[in-house]
Amino acid sequence: MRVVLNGEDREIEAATLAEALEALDYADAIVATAVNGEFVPHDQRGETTIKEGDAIEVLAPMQGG
Amino acid sequence: MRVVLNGEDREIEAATLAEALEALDYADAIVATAVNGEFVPHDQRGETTIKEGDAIEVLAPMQGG
Amino acid sequence: MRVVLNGEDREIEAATLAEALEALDYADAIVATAVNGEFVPHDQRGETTIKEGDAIEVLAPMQGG
Amino acid sequence: MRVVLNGEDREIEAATLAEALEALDYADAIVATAVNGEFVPHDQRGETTIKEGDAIEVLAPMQGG
Amino acid sequence: MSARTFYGQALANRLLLGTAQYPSPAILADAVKQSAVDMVTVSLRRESGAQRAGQAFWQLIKELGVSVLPNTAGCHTVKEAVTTAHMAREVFGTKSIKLEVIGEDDTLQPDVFGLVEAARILTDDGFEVWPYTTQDLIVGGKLLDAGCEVLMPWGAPIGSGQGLNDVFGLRAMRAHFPDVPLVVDAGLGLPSHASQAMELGYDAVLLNTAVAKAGDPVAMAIAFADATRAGQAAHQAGPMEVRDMAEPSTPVMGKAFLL
Amino acid sequence: MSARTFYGQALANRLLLGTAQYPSPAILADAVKQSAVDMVTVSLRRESGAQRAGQAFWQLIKELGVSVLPNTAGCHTVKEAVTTAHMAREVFGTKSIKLEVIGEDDTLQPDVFGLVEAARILTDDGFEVWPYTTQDLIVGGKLLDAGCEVLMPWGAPIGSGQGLNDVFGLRAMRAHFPDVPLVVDAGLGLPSHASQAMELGYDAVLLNTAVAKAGDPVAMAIAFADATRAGQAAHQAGPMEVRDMAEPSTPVMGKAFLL
Amino acid sequence: MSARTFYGQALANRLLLGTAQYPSPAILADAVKQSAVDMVTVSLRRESGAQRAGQAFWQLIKELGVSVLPNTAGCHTVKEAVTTAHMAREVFGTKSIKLEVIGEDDTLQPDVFGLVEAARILTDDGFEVWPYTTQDLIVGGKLLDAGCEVLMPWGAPIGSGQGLNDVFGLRAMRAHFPDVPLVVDAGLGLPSHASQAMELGYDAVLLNTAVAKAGDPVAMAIAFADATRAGQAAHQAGPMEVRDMAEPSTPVMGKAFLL
Amino acid sequence: MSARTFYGQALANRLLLGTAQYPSPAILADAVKQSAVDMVTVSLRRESGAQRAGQAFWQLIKELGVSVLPNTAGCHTVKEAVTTAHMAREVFGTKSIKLEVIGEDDTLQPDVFGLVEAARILTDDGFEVWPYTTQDLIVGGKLLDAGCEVLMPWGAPIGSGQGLNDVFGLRAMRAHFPDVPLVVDAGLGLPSHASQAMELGYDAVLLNTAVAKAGDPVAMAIAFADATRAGQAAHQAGPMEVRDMAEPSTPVMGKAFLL
Repeated sequence: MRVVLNGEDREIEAATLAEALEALDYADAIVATAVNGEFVPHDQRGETTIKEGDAIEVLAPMQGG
Repeated sequence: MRVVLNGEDREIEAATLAEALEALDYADAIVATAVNGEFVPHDQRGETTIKEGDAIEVLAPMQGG
Repeated sequence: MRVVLNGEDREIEAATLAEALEALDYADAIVATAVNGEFVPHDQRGETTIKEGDAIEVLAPMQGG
Repeated sequence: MRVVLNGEDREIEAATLAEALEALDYADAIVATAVNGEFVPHDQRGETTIKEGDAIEVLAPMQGG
Repeated sequence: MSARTFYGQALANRLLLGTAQYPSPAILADAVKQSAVDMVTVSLRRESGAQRAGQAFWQLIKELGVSVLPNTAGCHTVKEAVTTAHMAREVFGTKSIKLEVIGEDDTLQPDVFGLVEAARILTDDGFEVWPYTTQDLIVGGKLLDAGCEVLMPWGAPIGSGQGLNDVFGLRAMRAHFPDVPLVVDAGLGLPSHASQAMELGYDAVLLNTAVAKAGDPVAMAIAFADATRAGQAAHQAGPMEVRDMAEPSTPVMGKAFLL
Repeated sequence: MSARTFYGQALANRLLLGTAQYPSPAILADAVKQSAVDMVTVSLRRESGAQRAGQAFWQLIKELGVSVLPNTAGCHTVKEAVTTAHMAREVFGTKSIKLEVIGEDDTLQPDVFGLVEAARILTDDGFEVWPYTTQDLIVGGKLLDAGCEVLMPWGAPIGSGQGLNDVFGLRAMRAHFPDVPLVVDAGLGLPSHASQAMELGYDAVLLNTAVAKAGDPVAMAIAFADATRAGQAAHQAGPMEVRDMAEPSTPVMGKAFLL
Repeated sequence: MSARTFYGQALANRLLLGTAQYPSPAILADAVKQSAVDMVTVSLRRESGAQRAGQAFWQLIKELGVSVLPNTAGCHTVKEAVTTAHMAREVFGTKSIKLEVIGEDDTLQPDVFGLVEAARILTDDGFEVWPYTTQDLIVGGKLLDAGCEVLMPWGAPIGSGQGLNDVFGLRAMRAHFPDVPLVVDAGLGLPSHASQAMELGYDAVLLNTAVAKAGDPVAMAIAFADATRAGQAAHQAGPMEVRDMAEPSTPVMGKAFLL
Repeated sequence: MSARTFYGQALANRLLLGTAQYPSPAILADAVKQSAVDMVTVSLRRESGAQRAGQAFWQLIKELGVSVLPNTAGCHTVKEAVTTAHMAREVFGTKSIKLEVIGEDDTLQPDVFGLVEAARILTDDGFEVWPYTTQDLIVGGKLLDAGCEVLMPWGAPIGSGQGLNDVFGLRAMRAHFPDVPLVVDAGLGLPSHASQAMELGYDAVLLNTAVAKAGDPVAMAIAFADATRAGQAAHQAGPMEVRDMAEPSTPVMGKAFLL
């Protein structure tokens, strides 16, 4: 299934956001997630289904001013 | 009938704003009028009825910055 | 003999500046001296004669900016 | 005879500054003159002798701020 | 002169003058005439049927033959400002309105939220709105979206005479709205302030107190008109480049050697 | 207008203009005419018998019918300056001399020691000395003692266009010499600088580069003349008092209640 | 030290430091440690599952043992800012958010309309909002109404290093909100700018580029911390009154007569 | 820290403090100790044999264990200043002298003519002269020629607290004398002024009134010491480049797309 991860096309097999993160090597990473522009809290990743073409944003802490 | 003209109580006999202006010596004066905070255009003064306690504002050109 | 000490008239008996300082209670004080506008170093006070009307300046450390 | 006119070597035949100016094409020009750094007023040019190597400055009005 | 017009009106004199606080009507009239301003600001105030002060004032202004720009001075709410604008349009017979929605009384700073809302209502209703605003670029953009064709950022608090308190902000505003007529409104105290505003590329300045409260208001009005024209001309003429160090103006070449 | 005169000369136009660096003699002439200046600065430079550039220039200036103020630009020593002054007096037929004794080449700052000495020599010799000086009050006093009747402190380095770098110093100088004609000479870049100098109570401004190097020198000359007049008029008219906070210009009394 | 707290947090060090643009993580860490700042700003950016740059950065920050203030830098809409805030709260485990809603890209000026709306949404949702705003008093009032307990007006455009472009505006804001913790955020370039902000009575300064882009960021961080503390202490100590003219510091009385 | 020394003396603390006008000797002592200054200025005044105020003061200063820099405050002539210097050398046992030759009493501006003459006499006589001067580059050069190894231009009139009135002049002086220790002496009112002077590359600041007349002189002394160190560190660390417009500090790359 094709999804857009942080702006780039990716092929993954995943039913939920949780599975998608696994498949995308984020496993244990400290990240925040959004699907199609909506924030998905950590504890809802398991029940958040992912479908063809979904835009997934995976963000982590970074330098800021 | 008591009305409030420019913030001061006045006793007048008048059914309409036009009559009120007459009674209040504005006759031919170039003024703009409002009743209870609503602008009353010149050509509507005749059909605008005045009732006890109405707040009438009669404004004229003045210095401004 | 009348001298002017720091701008004020004083009566003293003294032949030299050294004696004058004694007479004027400066004894052991840490001060710098001038007579009639000329600096008199410490070691010349003994040989500096004072005469009627001399202007003696006796200065000490003071607050400064 | 060699003179230095406004910083440049020139060969002229002249006994006085007046003659030198003639020889140097200033004839009727409105100029001020100095020889060896000293101002020579107009009416003294005739009696001011020029000798080998003299530095002659011939100045005229110019733009200024 | 800048090609920019103010709602189609090409003001020859880029000094706009307020009409308040003059020692006398005669001095006001004289100041307006001798400074040759094309537009003055006026307001609406309560008229007494007996004294009719307003009638006399209006007569005076009409005789001056200048355009009038009524203001909504002192209005703190959208409703007040809008109602005042309507009354002004009827009395002064102009759709021009200097829109003031005051948000704070120590600085007389505009309430930019109310300002944008009132500007939208009034432009929709056919008014030509001259908004008294800040240097805020986003507010400026919203005012343009609302239909304003002129922006009037403040230079300093009304009547303070401080001049241009935020030159950076004024410069940024000029750069951000290259095609919009911009007027520095309020806060100017000296002719050099007017020159400076025009040198920054502003299209006009609007002031009142600096002239009315001067020792000689007529002379000061003329001075501001001159300084405004000077600043505008300088901007158009193209100023020299500022240099860090000195550069001789008198040519160095050809200097005599007189040592 | 200020009653002060400049060695007895009452300048109607308080803008004094330099004559260097213009794109062409025609533009110089036009700038002088259209700005209606009464006095221009000139210099002396080496003349070539062949080209005679100076003769043409002098002809041009004479036709302008303005007073000339010759300078000693570029002189670094008392002797150079004094000799140059003598040569200028003969050629230009005036005892007026703008005395420059330059002490440092990056800033073209005057050498105040040489300046005072040269001023004494020249005034003793009958010159009317216009000294290019700093804001130094003691130097100013010595120049007056030497016989100068005008002082010309710099605003900023010659040709820099920075404006008034030390407003405090200029203000202090004005206060210290209330009766002396003071001219801000050098460093101005914009008309607002000229207005500001005059608003401080200065009697005239002298500049060159800001006009000559402008995109349109003629327009800029007019702008500076306007701004100078404006600043002078403002100083005489008596400016408003600056306020910390706002004060409504439009009367608050009589405001309608429209809520 | 000012009794004011920041959402109950009493910051001992009133310098808040950004974490971006340092030559290396080690230098960032060193700058934070040696300047002893208590709070740093951070952001959220896209993480690559492979490189995991963010994990390392977050580890570094946690080891510094300072509070973090996540920002919504680069957000131009309310929705973006709100969503980013939620994501930040989860990742950083703090309800503190530096709210930026950018309205214009040349100045990075805040969109005060979006700012107020986002502030309301976020405070209603339990966030402690630190809004990056302008000197606009009405906007400040609306932000407080929305529940903000801190205001952060800009000093100058982000990363410009210009310092305090509108001192009047900052002073007016301090006077208008005497009890609100105020932070000058963005635009500072030199320690003297930080001192000046604190001398005006501000409660803290927030900056990044001036330290990160300095030749020696660690030394500059210490310098800013010193200057910030100095300005704060000066404000509390009560500065001398400024005088127009001189007043001898050394006593005149008792001076010798040595002529 | 700048390698420059002051007559061979490497001052760790670049804040030099005056000792006059404090509420009490105890507060003076505390201010000196807590700000950790290395050098203080003192003067000579008439001593009464009875009261001996000077003896007590001198005892206090000696116990502070700092170097003293005696001044010639209030001297208006070369002779006065020279005689005072000699008396100071004997009493204070130092050849250091802060040379003041006052030329004008409203500004306490130095008389640069008398200053140079007195400096020459005193250096010839073995003194280490710290001249209180102006930003005049030529005067500075003559003082160096006279043997001075330090220059102390004023920031503003003594005791005025105005700060740096002529930043251009100070900058030009720093550029013109790259290897000479330069001290801004007099006129500072706030720590930010001290930071600014050091940021300009000055080597030290000397002040008195701003500390002594503060509400809390001890706290203010510490503040000035911090600000001076901050400004010095900033100059050495290398400040960022000032930008006309904004530049995001938080990286733009990697920003989420959340619309």
